[in-house]
Amino acid sequence: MPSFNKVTDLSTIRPLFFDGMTLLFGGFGGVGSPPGLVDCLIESGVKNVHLVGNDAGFPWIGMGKFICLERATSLIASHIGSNPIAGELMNQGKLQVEFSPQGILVERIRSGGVGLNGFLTEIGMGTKLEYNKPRVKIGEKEFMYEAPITGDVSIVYAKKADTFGNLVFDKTARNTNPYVAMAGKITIVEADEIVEMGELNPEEIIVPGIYVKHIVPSKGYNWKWIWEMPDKSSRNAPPAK
Amino acid sequence: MPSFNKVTDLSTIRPLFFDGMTLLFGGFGGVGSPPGLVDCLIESGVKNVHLVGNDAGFPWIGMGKFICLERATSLIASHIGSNPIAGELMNQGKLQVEFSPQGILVERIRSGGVGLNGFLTEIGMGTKLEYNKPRVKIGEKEFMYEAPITGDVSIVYAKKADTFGNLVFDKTARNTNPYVAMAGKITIVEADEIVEMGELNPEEIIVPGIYVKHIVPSKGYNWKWIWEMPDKSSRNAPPAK
Amino acid sequence: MDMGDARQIIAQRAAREINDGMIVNLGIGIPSLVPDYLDPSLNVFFQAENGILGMGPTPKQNADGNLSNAAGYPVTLLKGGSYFDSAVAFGMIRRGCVDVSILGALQVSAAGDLANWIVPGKRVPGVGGAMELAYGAKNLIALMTHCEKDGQPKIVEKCTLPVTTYHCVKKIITDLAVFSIVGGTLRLDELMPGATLPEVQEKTGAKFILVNSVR
Amino acid sequence: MDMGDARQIIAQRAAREINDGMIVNLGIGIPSLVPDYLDPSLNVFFQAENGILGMGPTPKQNADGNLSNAAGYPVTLLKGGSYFDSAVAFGMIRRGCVDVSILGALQVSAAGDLANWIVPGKRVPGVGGAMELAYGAKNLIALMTHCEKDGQPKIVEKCTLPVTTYHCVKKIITDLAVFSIVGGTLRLDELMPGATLPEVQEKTGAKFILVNSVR
Repeated sequence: MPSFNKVTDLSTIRPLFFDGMTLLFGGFGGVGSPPGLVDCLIESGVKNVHLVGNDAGFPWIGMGKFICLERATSLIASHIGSNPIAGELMNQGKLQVEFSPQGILVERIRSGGVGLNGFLTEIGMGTKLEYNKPRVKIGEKEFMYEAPITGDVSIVYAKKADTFGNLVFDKTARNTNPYVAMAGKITIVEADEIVEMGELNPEEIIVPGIYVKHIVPSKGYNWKWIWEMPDKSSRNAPPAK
Repeated sequence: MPSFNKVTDLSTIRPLFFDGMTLLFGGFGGVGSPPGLVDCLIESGVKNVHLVGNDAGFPWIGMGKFICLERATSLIASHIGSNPIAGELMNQGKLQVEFSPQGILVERIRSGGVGLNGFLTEIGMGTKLEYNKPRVKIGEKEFMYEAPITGDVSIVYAKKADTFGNLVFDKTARNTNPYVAMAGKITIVEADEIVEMGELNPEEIIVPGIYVKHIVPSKGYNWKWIWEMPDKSSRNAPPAK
Repeated sequence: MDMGDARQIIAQRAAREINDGMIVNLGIGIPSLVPDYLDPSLNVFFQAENGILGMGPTPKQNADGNLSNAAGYPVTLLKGGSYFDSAVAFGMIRRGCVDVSILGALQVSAAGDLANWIVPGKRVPGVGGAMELAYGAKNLIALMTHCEKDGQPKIVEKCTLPVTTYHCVKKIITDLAVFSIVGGTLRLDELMPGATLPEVQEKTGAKFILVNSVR
Repeated sequence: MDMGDARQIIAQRAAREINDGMIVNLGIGIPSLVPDYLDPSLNVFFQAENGILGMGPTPKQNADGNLSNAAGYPVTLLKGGSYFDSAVAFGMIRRGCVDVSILGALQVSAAGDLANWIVPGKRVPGVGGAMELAYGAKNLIALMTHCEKDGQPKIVEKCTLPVTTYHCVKKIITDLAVFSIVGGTLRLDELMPGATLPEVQEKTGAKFILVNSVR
């Protein structure tokens, strides 16, 4: 089925990134962030990027590698505690960070990904994380409005993809990836294994290929996890590559 | 793990149904509706039930069997076209029907099931299906508010359950079942097969058992599908049992 | 031409709207006949609201109650197809992942308003997934016989039946003609075989413009 | 008592709050030490925000980067455990499926306000999933050393640090005492071994009442 074949290589992907784009990335503490696509993003040279993802990774892990290059203008995330450089950039005014409660953030991405117009919640009301989000009164009760998030480009890491882009994830590397895949105008998948259509069990497909635009093969994680480092402080750990 | 064992029989389930309860039911045209639990509901004798589900089934299929007994006071559904008796009851004022766009209805059940406070959409605005739902202005744009739905009791049909209540579904019998399972205060599962904890592949579990209160074994569908009937009019098809 | 023939002719014409690589959602009624006329060399994935992508033809035997389309009738699954839940199915639909949605209609207005969910006091099918499909599909095609049995036109200036979604229909295919709705204007694109312009003008309840090729 | 001992003592006491059949979420810091003190005969499922239910102990070997807790450290999966996405993980949390959530804290007020996400200008971990856990968990227990290193009390009348969630903490366990917050009132339930009431009174920055058993 050539018209359904979405497998390509990084040379096709690199020009899809552009200055000023909103980039959604899958992963949770770097687990499930696509290592090859992060490197491709770095090599693309793009800047002024607006990032949305669970966290800032570690300085040498996941999206942290890109953030440390000071080419992201803003970041919406639930925490940046594992990446002290992101904290410094924030304090220096070089990176604008909007913190979101973790589960609310993934719901905002989902809301964009499923074509809804945002949702109401009580979580975060009256705290600093309310920012200037609108309040909405329904009957006698007041809620906070959370807007949907979509991206110009989404990057996702899967365990297996078929050539149509049906995706299967590995254990806790699934995390935010399914919704990031749904919410990108252009969704790019890095997959450890790419198989023919019909080789995935249709019951275990987590993301149907309808959301996926491009698939590239992965060489796996190219960083050391913090628990593999001799010095477990994220400040001092050297880049692995 | 006895404290995590939720397998029981219908004699435990019957008293959980009560007059005036809100009952959420899984299924789409009867496919994926739990046949044994519908019969158990009928036998329980409860009345004035508020039903929420995708549709009214067929007169002899799914929740249609119960609706025809005139013991449901109201129904929120996306259509009742396959159950002419439901249409008659509605026209006679015996069944109050609120129509919802199909995808909006399952999102309302999901919103309740994941503990959010409803969502905004443009779908249905300006049509009869807007009813008196609140409009919400965000910036310059106006949306319709859809409230979350939860149930006193949810009934669900699974292909396999382990004793903790982890669920796997069968093909298109999955449909609304995962969200119905999340949105019930008491969620009861009818499963074709019940296995020990550890026997399901943790990657393919669709509903984690955390949402499930009781599990009963199923004897399978006890009705004929409309495409199995000699006369394919849903008006004249005789009950199969 | 009897009603059955008319439905087949409409379906056959609608099949020509489907191109290679498309994701397609078909409503019940006439749209369900469209696959019979599809060029089998095309790679097309049919999606349905209950939670399936990549539906194949009706099984010849061993039909499975748990493998059905949104109307509850048995189907099969093509290679590369997938099962998912109804919320994911509608997520795809609202998000614009469906290239073309082909729906049956009761009335369509000149502005593209679709009425297909209720005939008050007579027929109460309910709206099903039509509102989401009308909202999200990149292209929405309405199929219907040109007139009611009593001769009333179904293409109208303003729908008299309750509207499913306003300004959503892009194309109307009937047994007499093919119309587009472009920038809020109804345009006659084609006459179906055997139909004449005066006949279409007489049986259409709304003003329309002509493309040059139609006369 | 050094800081390390204090943390272990707090974790050990916190473990007694976990009963058979419970679903438990543990935050980072002191809460991550709790499983070491849990009665192994109990059936308990630990849940984490990234998307796992039924976490088992740290693997002795062959740790897997793709099988981790919410802090990114390797874990194992117990029989009956499951993997899911983060939206489902937080759905469980907000819906009230977690029986007890045990979080680290920077400050807790007498009314149960929790501050644990930021020390402005100093430490910016970010809020993570704490707000949802505080909102949804049936029981929220805050663990912390009783005072800052400089002796400042962490139990206060009103939080000076930015609040994570108001009125959410039900119990506070420190190296000196166990408090409950009942109906908006802070109540001393237990003294930890070696602690005295005058010491606790001196080192607590908020008024509290006593249960009869404490003197």
